[in-house]
Formats: sequence, C-alpha cells, structure tokens
Amino acid sequence: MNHLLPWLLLFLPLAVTAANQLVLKRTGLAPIVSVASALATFVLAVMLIGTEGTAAFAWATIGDFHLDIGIKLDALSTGMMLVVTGVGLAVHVFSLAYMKDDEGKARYFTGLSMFMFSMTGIVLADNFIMTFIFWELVGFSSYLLIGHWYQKESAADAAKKAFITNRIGDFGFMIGILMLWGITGHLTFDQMQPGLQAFRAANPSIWVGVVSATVLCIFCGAVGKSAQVPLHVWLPDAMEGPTPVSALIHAATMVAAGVYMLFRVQTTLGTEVFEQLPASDVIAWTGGITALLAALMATQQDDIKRVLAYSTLSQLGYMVMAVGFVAGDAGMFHLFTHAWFKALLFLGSGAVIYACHHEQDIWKMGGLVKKMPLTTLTFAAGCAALIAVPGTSGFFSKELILDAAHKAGSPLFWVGALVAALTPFYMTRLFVVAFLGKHRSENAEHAHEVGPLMLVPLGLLALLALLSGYSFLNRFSPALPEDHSDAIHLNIVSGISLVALIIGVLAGWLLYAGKEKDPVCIPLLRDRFKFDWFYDTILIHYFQNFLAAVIHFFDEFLINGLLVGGLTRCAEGVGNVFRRVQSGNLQAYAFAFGFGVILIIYLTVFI
Amino acid sequence: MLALIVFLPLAAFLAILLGSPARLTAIGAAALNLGLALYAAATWHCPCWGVFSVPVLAKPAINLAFGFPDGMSAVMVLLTAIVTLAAVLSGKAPEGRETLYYGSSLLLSCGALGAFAATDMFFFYAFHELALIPTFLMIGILGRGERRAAAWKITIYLGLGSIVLLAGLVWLAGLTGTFDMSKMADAGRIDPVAQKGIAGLLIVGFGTLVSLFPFHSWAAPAYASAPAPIAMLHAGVLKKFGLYGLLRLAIPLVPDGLEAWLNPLLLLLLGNILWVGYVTVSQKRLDLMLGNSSVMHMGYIFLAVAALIAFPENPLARSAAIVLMFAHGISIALLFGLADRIERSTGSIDLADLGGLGKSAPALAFMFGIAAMASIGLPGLANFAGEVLVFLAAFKSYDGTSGLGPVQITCILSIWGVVISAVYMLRAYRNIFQGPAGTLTCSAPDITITDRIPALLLIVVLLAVGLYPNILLNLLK
Amino acid sequence: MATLNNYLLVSGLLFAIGLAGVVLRRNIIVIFMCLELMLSAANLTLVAFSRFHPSHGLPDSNGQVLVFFVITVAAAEVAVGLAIIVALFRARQTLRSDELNSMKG
Amino acid sequence: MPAYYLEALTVTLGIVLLMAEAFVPSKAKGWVGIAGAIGLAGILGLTCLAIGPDAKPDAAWAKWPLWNFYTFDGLARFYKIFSLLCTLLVLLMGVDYRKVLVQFTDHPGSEAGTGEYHVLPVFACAGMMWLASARDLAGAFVALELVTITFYILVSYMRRNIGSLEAGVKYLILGALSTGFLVYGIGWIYGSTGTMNLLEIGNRLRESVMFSSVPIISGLFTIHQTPLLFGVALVMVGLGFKVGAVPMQIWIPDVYQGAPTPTTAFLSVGSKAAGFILMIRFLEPFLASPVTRGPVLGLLGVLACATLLFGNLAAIAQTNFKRLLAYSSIAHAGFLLLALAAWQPSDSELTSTLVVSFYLATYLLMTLGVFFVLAQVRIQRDGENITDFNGLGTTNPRLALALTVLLAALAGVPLTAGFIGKFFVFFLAVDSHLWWPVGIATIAAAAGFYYYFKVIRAIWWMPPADATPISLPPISAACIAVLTTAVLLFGIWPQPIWALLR
Repeated sequence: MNHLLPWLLLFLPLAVTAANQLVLKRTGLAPIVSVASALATFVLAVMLIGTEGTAAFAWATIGDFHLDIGIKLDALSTGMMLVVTGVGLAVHVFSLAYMKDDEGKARYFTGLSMFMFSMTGIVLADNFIMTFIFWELVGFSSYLLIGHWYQKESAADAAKKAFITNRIGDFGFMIGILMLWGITGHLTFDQMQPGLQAFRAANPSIWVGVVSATVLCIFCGAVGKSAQVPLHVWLPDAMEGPTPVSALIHAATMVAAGVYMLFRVQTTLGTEVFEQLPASDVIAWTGGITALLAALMATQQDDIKRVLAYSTLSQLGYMVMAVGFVAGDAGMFHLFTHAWFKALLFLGSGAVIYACHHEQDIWKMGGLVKKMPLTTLTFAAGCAALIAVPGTSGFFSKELILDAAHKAGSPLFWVGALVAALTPFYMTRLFVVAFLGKHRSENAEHAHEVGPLMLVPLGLLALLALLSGYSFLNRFSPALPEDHSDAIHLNIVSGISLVALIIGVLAGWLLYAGKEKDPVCIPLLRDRFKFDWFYDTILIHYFQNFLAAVIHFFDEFLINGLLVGGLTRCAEGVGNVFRRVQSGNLQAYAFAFGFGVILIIYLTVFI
Repeated sequence: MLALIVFLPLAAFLAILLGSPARLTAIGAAALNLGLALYAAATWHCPCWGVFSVPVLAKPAINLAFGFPDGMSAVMVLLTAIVTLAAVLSGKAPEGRETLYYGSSLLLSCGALGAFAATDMFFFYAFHELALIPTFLMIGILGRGERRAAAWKITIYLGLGSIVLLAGLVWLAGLTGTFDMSKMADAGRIDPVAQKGIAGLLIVGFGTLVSLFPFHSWAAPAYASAPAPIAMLHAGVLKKFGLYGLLRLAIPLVPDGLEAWLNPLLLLLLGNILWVGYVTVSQKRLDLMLGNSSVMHMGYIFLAVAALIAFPENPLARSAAIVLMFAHGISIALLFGLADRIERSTGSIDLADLGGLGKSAPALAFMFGIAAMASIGLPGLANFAGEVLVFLAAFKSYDGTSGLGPVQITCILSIWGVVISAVYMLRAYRNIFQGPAGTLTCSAPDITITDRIPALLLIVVLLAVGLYPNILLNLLK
Repeated sequence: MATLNNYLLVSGLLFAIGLAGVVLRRNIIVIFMCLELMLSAANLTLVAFSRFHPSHGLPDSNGQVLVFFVITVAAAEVAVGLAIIVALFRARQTLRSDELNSMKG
Repeated sequence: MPAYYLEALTVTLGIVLLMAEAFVPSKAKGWVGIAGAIGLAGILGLTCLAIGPDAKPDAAWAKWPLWNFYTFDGLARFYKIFSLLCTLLVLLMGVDYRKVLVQFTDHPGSEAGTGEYHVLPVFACAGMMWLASARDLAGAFVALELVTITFYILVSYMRRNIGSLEAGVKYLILGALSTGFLVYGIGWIYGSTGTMNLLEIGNRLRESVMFSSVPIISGLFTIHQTPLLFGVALVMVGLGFKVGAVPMQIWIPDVYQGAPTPTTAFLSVGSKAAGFILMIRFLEPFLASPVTRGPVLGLLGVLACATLLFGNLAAIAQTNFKRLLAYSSIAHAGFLLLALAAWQPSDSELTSTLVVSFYLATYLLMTLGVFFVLAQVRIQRDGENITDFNGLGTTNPRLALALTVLLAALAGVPLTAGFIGKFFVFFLAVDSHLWWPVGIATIAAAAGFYYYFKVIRAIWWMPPADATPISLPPISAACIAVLTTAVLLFGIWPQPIWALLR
C-alpha cells in the first residue's frame, strides 16, 4: 500500500482545522478550505478502495511498551471511509448554502473539519487506544457542533448532555479496552485473536464469562456513541445543532461508529467466539428494544428533525441487533445504505427548515410539495428507502437483518417486524403532514425552492438512497453478507415485511391525510417514555446533585470540621489544661514543684 | 550549571529587593530560566549536570548538591520553568506591591526548582519549605475573599504535613546513614517493620502536601483565595513535590512498607477521585471548583503510584505518573490563570452570575475551553496521555485468569471520575461562556494580547505533549 | 553514739519541714526562712557524710568546703532576697504570697 | 594564655565597670552597657588564645590543682564564647531598653540608679563561663549561684513595677527552693561516691562496673545505687529548674513575662545554656556507667516528652508575645532534653553534646533576635501582646521580614538555623529508637509551627492598629540585621558552628 495516501487522508482535515482556527477564520476562506479538504479526502477515499495494509508510528513509548497511531486498511475501513467522506462532502457542500449567513461560519467549518479528522481516525484505527482517542475526539467535535449556537440555552445544554452521556458510555468502553488488553495482551486488532485463543485454551471454564464481561464493557461505548437505550437521550437533543451537522454526525457517521466498532471487535475476536458469548444476546436485545422504543417515540414527535432523530435511533437499533445476531455484515450493510438515505432525509429536512425560516414543527408546514417540488422528490426517495419499499436500498439491507433475526429464531424477529411497520407509519405521517395538504403557517406559505448548492447534494444522495442496494454500488459497502444478492425474493421474511410496510403506510395515510392537527395523542410516547424526565429529575437533580451536596456537606462537616477542627480544638484544650497549672499562685507553684520532685525521684530511683 | 537554574530566580528576587524593576526582572529571569531548563531537559544525560556539589556540613555529610538522577527531575524542572514564566507573565500586581508580588513568585519558583533538582535529602526538603513561605504570605496578604482563613488553613496543614514528612525522612536518613539520595539505596534493604513506619509517615506527609484525601481541605480555599501566579505555581508545580518525593524516595527505598499500605492508599485515592469529585460537582464558584478539581486529579497520579507499588517492575506506571504530573501542572496553571482573567474581565467568579461570555470574549472562551478539555482528559491534550497510561499501568498485571485485583477495581472506579470531571467542567463552561449574555458579561472585555502570551505558552505545551507524548517520554529515557 | 543514718534522718526531716513550710505558709518572709532551713538540712547531710567518710583518718574536707560555700551563698541570697521582698512590700503593702498573681495562664 | 584568665578578666571587667559607674558622674548610663559590650568583645577575642594544661604541659600553671575542678576543652571554649556573645548582645539590648527601665526605678525619668543593670550581666557571664569548665560539683554550685543570684536582681530590677517585683519574688522563692534540692542532691552524691569531682565519680563508677551487683564495691568504697540515684534525681531537679524542664518549668512563664525584656532574653538564652552545659557535664559520668544509664535516660525521656508537650500545647492559646516566648523557651528545652535522652556518647558521629550545643547556638541567634524586636515594640507600642505586632508588615516591612525569618527559624522552617537544630534532634532520637518521644516531638513541632505562625499572621495579614512605623535605633537595627543574617547563613551553611564545636 502507498504509505502517503492514508496518512494524508487522516491528517489533512487536522491540518485544515489548525489552519482555519489559527489563520483563516478571520479571512472568510475557512469554508472554502474545509470543503476543498472534504473533496480531497473523498477522492483519497475513493483511491484507497480495495487497498489493504497497515502502517503505524509509536505515539507513546515506554521501554518495550508502546502505544501506536496506526492505520489499518481493509475492505471494512475503506468502505467506511467512503461513507464518511461521501456524506461528509455532501454535507460540506450543503452547509455552504445553509450556513451562508451565520456569523460563526468559520467556527462551524473548523468544527466540521475537526469532525472529519476524528471520524477518519476511528475508521482507520488499527488499535483500541487509537480508536478510543478518536472516539473521544468525535464526541468533542459533536459537542462543538451541537453547541454551535451556544447562546441558545437549549443548544448549550444539549451539547453538554451529549458529551456527558457519551462519557458514561466511554467509562465502560475504557474498562473493556483495559480488560481486553489484559486478556489478549495486545491492543492492536491484528494481534488480538491469537491472544484470545491462548486465553481460551488456558481457561476453558471461565473464558466465556470473562470475555462476555469484557465485550459488554466495550459495548457500553457503542451504547453511548450509537445512542442505544438507555443512553439514547442525547441524540434527539443533539438536533439543536445545525441541520447539516445532524445529517453528518447524528445520522450517517458518528452514531454509526458504535456499530462499526462493534463489528470491528467481532471480526477481530472472531465471529465463532461471539456465537458462544451470552453477551451477544444482550447486544441483540439492546438493539431490538432501542429499535422498538425509538420507533414508538417517533410516532408522536412534531419536530421534523426529532422524528428523524428517533428514526435514526430505531435504525441504529436494527444494526446493533444485527451485530448481536453475529450478523454484523448485515448491520454494516444497513449502516452503508442508512448513511445515504438518512443523510438525505436530514439534508432534506434542512432544506425545508431553511426554506421555512427555521420552522421545525411539521404541523406548521404543509403543502410544501407545491413550493419546493425537487426537495420533496428527493425527500420522498429518502422516505422510500427508509421504509424499505422493495427495490430501494433500505429494503435490501433491512431484509438481511430481519433474515438474520429469523434465522436465529429469536422473538426479536417479531420486534423487528413491528418496527418495520412502525417506520412506514411515522414516515408517512411526517411526509403527509409536512409536504402534502395545505400550508398551515406564514413561513410555509412563503417557502420556495432552495438553491443548487443544496439541491445537488440532495439529488446525489437521493440516487444513492435508491440505488446503493444494488450490486454495482453495494460492493463498496464496508461489509456485505456473502450470500447476498440484489434480487427480490419472496419468502416468509420479505412477506412479513411487505405486509408491515403496507399496514404502516395505510395507517399513516388514513390517520393523517388532510388533518390540521395531530388526531392522536399518547402522552407516554410524547414524553419519550419519561426517560429524560427520569434522568433529569431523578438521576441528575435528585441523585447526583443531592449526592454531591451531601458529600460536600460531609466534607465540610466531617473532614474539615470534626477531624481537623476537632484535632485543633483537642490540642488547644490540652494546652488550656496545661495553662491552668500556671495559676500565678506561688504556693501552687511550690506545691507543683514538690510534686514534680517526688515524681522525678520516683522515676529515677524506683523504676 | 544546574545551580544556575535554581538560583537564577533567587538572584532576580534579590535584584528586585535592591530596586530593579520588578515585573521586567521577573519576566526576564523566568524566560531565561525556561531557555536553560529546555536545554537542561534535552541534555540531562550529560554528566556535566551532575557535578555541582558544595559541602555544607562535613559530618554527617550534607551537601548543597544538584543533579539529574533521572529524567523525572529534568521534566519537573522543565515544568517549573514553564509555569513560572506563565505565572509571572500573567500576574498583575496590585499598585505598590510589585516587589512582594513578583518577588514571592520568584522565591516560590526557586524553592520548587531546588526541591526537584536537589540530590541531597536535606535540601530536597528544605527547598520545598522555602517555597511554602511565600505561598502562605502571598495568600494572606494579597489574596481575595476569605484570604486570612484560607491562608491560615494552608499554613497549618502544610506545616503539619511537612513535619510528619520530616519525621519520615529523618528516620529514612537514620537507617540508611546518608543524606545523599542517590546513595541511600546502597545501604541495603531496610527492615520491613521500619519500612512500614517510614512508608506510613511518608504517605501522610507527602500526601498532605499533595492534598491526598482526607488531608485535602486546605487546597480549594487556598487556591480560591491565592493571587493567580501563586495559585498557578503552587497547584501546578509545588504540589507535585509530594508525588515527586514518593517516586524519588519512597518507592525505591521502602517498597515493602508501601505495599503494606497499598489498600489504605487505594481507598484514600478513591476518596480523592470520587468523594472530592462530587464535592467539586456541588461547587458554585469557579475558583473553588478548580481548586477541588485539582485535588481530585491528584487521585489519578496516586493511582499511578499505587500501580507502581503493587507491580514493582512497572515502568509504565512511573512514566504515567510523570506525564500526568506534568500535564496536570500545565493545565491547572492555565485554568487558574484564565479564571483570574475571567474575574478581572467580569468582576465575578460566581457561576450563577456569569453566562454568555463566549460572545464578548471569544478568545478567552477558546482558551478556557482548551484548558477545560485538557482537564477532563480529552485526547490530543497532555492530560489524556497521562490518564490513559495510568489506567494501562493499573491493568498491567491483569490477565483475566485471576479476577480483578484491588488496583484494577480502584482503577475502574477511578475511571468513573472521568465522567464526574466532565460533569463539573462542562457545567462550568456552560454557565460561564454559553447561554445568553448577562449584565456582567455582555460588555466584558476579551483577554488582551499580552495576556494571551502566557496562556498560549501553556496551550502549546499541552497540545505538543498531547498530540505526541513521546516528546515528553523521550526525555525520560 | 549517733550513726550516719541518724544524721541523715534528722537532716531529711529538716529538709522536709523546710519544704512543707515553703508549700504551706503564706508569708513570704516565712517561706524564705523555710528555704534557709532546707539549705541547713543539706549542710547537715554534707557534714554528716564528710564526717563518716574519713580519708586518712580525717573527715573528708570536700563536703565541709561545700558547706562553707553554701553558707556564703545563702547569705548572699538572703541579702538580695530580703531587698526584693522589702521592695515588694513597699510597692504592694503586703507579703502574702497568694496575692502575687497578676500574671497567670 | 591559661583559660581561667577569661573568667578573671570578666570579673575584673565587671568590677571596673561597677566602680566606674559609681564614680564617673553622668546622667545617661548607656555608656556603661556599651563599655561592657566592648570589654566582653575583647574577652571574646581572647578566647581564641586561651589554652588548657594539655596544650602547654610544661608551664607552671599547668600543674596547678586548679585543673582538678576546672577543665578547658572544645566544649568549654564553645560555651564560653556562647556566654560572652549572649551577654554582649543582652548588654546592647539593655542600652536601648533604658527608656523603659527609667520609668520604673526609684527616680522615674532619671537614669540614676540604673547603672548596675548594665554591669550585673557581666558577673552572670563570669558564672556561666565557669560553669562551662566546671568539673567539680562544689565549684559548679558556686558558679551556678553566682548566675542565679545575679538574676534575682536583674529580674526584679524595675522596682516600681509590680510585674517585675512579682516575677522577682517568684524567681527568688522557687530558685532558692531548687538550690536547696541541688545542694541536698550534691550531698547525697557526695555521700554515695565520696567525691564531688565529676571525673572521679566517673572513674569510680567505671571501676565499679566490674562488680556490677548492688551495692557496688569500688576500690575502697561502697557505692549504693539507691542513694546515688536519689542524689542524681535531686540534682536533676535543680538543673531542670534552670533549663525549664517540666515539672520544674513552673516559674518560667510568670518570670519571663514580668522581668525586663533584656533580662528575659538573658534568662531564656544564657541561663538555659548554663543549665544545659552543667547538665551535660554532670550527666556524662552517669551516662557512661551502665548501672546508672538506664534510669537517667528514662528520666530524661520522660522529662523531654512532658516538656515538649507542655511547652508547645500551652503556648497555642497565648496572646502575650513575651509569655508566648516563655512557653517557647520551655518547648525548646524539650527538644534539647530529647537530644540528651537520645544519648550518643562521644565516640559516635553525631553526639548528643554536639547537637545540644548546636541547637543552643542557633537558639541564641533566633531568640535574641526576636527579643530585640520585642524590646522595641515594647518601647514604641507600650505593649507586648501579639496584637501589638499587627500590620508590622505594612508599617515596617524590613523589620517584619526579619522577624518573620526569626520566627520561622524558631518554628523550624528549613534553610534557617532553627531547622538544622531540630533536624539533628529528630535524627538522634530516631537513631536511638525513641519512638514515643519522636511522636510527641512531631506533635510538638507541629504545634510550635502553629503558634509561631500565629505571630507571622498578625505581622502580615492583620491591619495595623497604629500607623506610625516602628523605627529602630541603630544598635538594635544592627543587631537584628546581624542575627537574622546569621540565622539564614547558618541555616544553609552550618559548618562554622560545627567546626567550632569539634
């Protein structure tokens, strides 16, 4: 492999970040430079397709031990790079128009470049510490971009929430990395499997438990980053960021990094290992539950981006579930297709929001099909892919996951089927309410079609959304089940999913066509199953803050007051007793003196 | 040559006493010293650094001797020089108190340099104490808020800690029969019972100086009240003396004794990380929060020390401790320096009063953001390198077969501290720089160009070590 | 004939009486006299030891020399002491020891 | 020059000064003190010429029987220098202290009748110098009484001042009491060993080791252990009184507080040092003998612990600075006793004698320095409370700096002379495995740190009550400067004192 290109791919965005921050932010060149770098990385990613190899340099060396920054190129990473840079390029271009009037434009593009650097690092990493490093860095970039409009309370809070929630996941991730290091003796992916085999051979009785625990710890990282229940709460809030950011980070790439990482672990440790681990069931169930709960919550959201955010959660749940069924390649394929169509949907919603003067409530839109037909068309393509209309990319990938669930004979298959019905339901609701019917607000009335800088990315992504399931495109997917073909077979799985699709669409259409306001109101779903309430009120407000206050009190009272103050007072008290002896009375002195003499004589003579 | 580095601040201090312009002299001396320290750190292997030695007492032999027994001293000297320059640059003396202000900063610097460079135990201890005196005085005289109470507290705590430490050191010197730290190991293995006693005294003594739980109550109020350069120098540099001492003396000389105290030490360092971590969460003022956070982060360095105690042949732990000491020194100095800027700019340090400062002071927001991120261990900044090495060091002996040992369990619990520090740091950043601007912040001036220099100096160091830790690790070879 | 122990007993008693006087009496002059009594007791001890440890057939002179010194010193002490006590009486118009307590603690 | 010339010269100086003071008509008496100081400085210069009989065995004087109860070795020379230096500084302090003195004498406002105050220390000095050479209990007793009786006068010198008189009477009664015990104790030792010569006592005890059952037969003589120890205990009572060991410390706070400040300084340095040198000389034979070593060391250990605890803890709550210094002087006595309790005989590298002497030398520098400042504060602020030092850092920063250094030295902060002394005491105690006393000494040092820094806190952190700066007269200023510099210098480079001792 050519050594220069991958390093360039990794460090070009960093250089651009630095240049933007240090020099270019005052000149107005920052956006252009960032877009150019996105283009360049996309070209590099395309050039690297099909190459394999590794390269590394020591980042921290202590004696024989060293932590490396290394690059591992294989089908998985190059394919993932294509997704990252492809969506990245589209989003960069789209942002040029979307953020045109924003005064923090330079900061925004700096953040985007920073994100591209971090994401590239995760994808190319050849060892766990490097993964962790960039894992944290994407979190940081995401923090920057969610909080782009930092003067808005909600944006600032959302950014903080995203970072901290991810940190909680990383808590487990770090432990998992450390344990895996202990078990296999290595941090580099390529060297782990022999270590694991040796461990397995040496500890036939306990290895399942230990490795399961380790994998679950690592999975915690994915739960945080890929926003699985119960750490999913940050992702809907993250919609406070600019919409292109949502498209790039919170739909297509960063949130998928959890799945990518899990799949990397799975291939590294060996799929047959995973088949024996009870941890796999936990992963699958977590994914399934997330998919279901998120889909349910999506049905009752009014904010266009939040609907999409919950949809993202739900689809990520699918992918995680696939990994849990040791069908990570199916998950990766879904990741690949999902990246395109979800980015498309987000950018489409961005175009809508932009056109409606930052109106995000779907009930205040309506009739947009007439105002902005091209956007509507692309959005419809995205919808079709998401709800898995046969022939679209989403159909092929989702089918594979359901297939895997079916093969495993798990009840999760029915959960997946339910989600497959819910997805068309809420997407139909969204489409019908936002694009069809009459416009229901000033903003929607004055909306007009967006410019070419936005439309071109939308169009390209729409093509990919529809076509990326076919073999001329899906061979670029990071991973693909070997027996996959792009023909549509009718079997029990596809039958059930077709039925689900039809039920969902029909229900959505019947319920929402022509409605002025939401005819259904399920408080539990609107309150997002009270997760946020539970975290904010119970965990943060009552538990964490109360705990902190109590500990603070004890710190002041016990340690500072009793221990330290007590010791001081004790010393002073003894001193005051001593001072009592110095009464000033000569007789008492003489008496004390005499007493002392007796004591001394006793001590000297009789002891 | 090394003596030159140590005594240059002292010479500048005397020059200031004799009437030389205080700020200029201090900056000049600090800058010159940084140059020398850089050179020294790069070439510490050269035997020329180890020759300075003046006998002050013939029998028992005590020498005023400086040298680099290993890279750790060189790194600490470098850290001191960097923070000193940043501290004197960012200091702003009250009218008419320049002499005191800059003089004591220089004296503090001299003490710290002497302590890290001394090879004789007597001066190792003595220089540290020399540095404490200006700390106490400055907090009491030029501090703010509850300065008297805070100064009194730090005086008493550190005074008592030093005396406990002295008892341990004297015991050690008595058993080894020499004050030369490099020759102490030649005396042979110390009796285990004595080791246990010495180790206990050293842990409490050094621990108090490093604000080991539960001897930490002095730190937060003192740093909150201290003038910026003193807070920077003490929290950044001088506090590390205790850890340096543990690594330099305790670990090589009383390993068995330390091992006997391992489990209590693990509990105490968890106290630092979790207990003080939550204390930090409930702070309402930035300065107190930073003070507590500095206490909390000491726990991680203690974790490295504990890992070194538990697994003696663990070069990872030693390097981790040094990297983290260095990184924490730089980052906390940066935080204290910038907190002072925030207060100067807005007139308040209370988290509830501030908000939206990022709009009117973007450069300040950027720099503080970097400092905050460094403090919560973001990769790319030096602290992360230290922390990750600490965690790896703690898992050094874990192989999966035999469950998690106490060190690993402590490490796992400590990692939760990473979450805690994100909670309070981001909350502070959120409350100060984000959200809508308030009356105090809407027209607050941004950090001036001259004030940016010290902050940038520290940021560059943080980034350099963070992006490529081998810069620092190569110095340790 | 009186033995060494008899002398030592008497001198010990004298010493104890002196000490008791110092501890119990309130008048400074009396206390001072008791102190002299103690010195005399010590002198008696010295002389007794000197007498009962003859060297070359004569009482050992060391002890006796010290006795003379003690007497001299005691005289000087009395001279100075009485002067101070007189000054105190002039200033305070009292010689009660328990009234001397302006400094304590 | 035979060493005893030094004492003779000192006494002569005293007499000449006394005569001159009486017959030279002058209103101001400052010159007496200055003349005395100059004279003492001359004698101080002569100490380097002084030699003992070993240096010149052929000389006629070397064969005198005087050398049976007078010795001249390095230690003696050191303590003679010490006494001379201390007295010299006290005389100088007295010169500036006249302003207070004249308020409380028979003719208020006039210096008539204050001249003796500047002469008497010279006589006390002669006594101390003799003590440094004492080798015979009788001689030691007389020298000690010369010191003590002089102090009776010095303490109560302000005869219109109730405090001074009260202090004088208390010192007189308790001092005389301790003298009684001392003589009685000497009597018993004499009775048990048959001699008052310390060298001879040592010899007899050493010979008696061969028959180490009780009673011990030594040559012609039977040594009964019990009466011997009884005597030793009583003598220790007398000496403990001098050095301020608990429970014989009882007089110290009141007397120190009431006495004129230069006298307090003299008491706290000179008298204490005299007590310690005599204690060293006296204990040497008993510590050399295995029969008596155990009980004596035990006694010293207990005394050290009690003294350390009492002195330091009782000092914490003091508000009067002079009284605080009194407790501090007890506290330092505790450290010195600890060094003795950790007895290392003369063939070891670091002997207790050396450490005690070194400690006393540093103690002289710091304590006298502090007393110089205190005297000026007393004169100019008319008070001796810690609050009278408030804000000294703003009104006179240089004086404040000096006082800070001195107090830090007393507290034992490194790079000051005070630290090295404490350091060696700890070193000795640890070497001798005196764990309990070391623990107590640690607590004591911590408490000491606390109360000395209380004064530093007042100096720097408190606002001044009186904005007029304290101005230093030249003599005091020079002395404070020299002493502070010495404290710092010897803190970094203690070798000169060490060299003097060896």
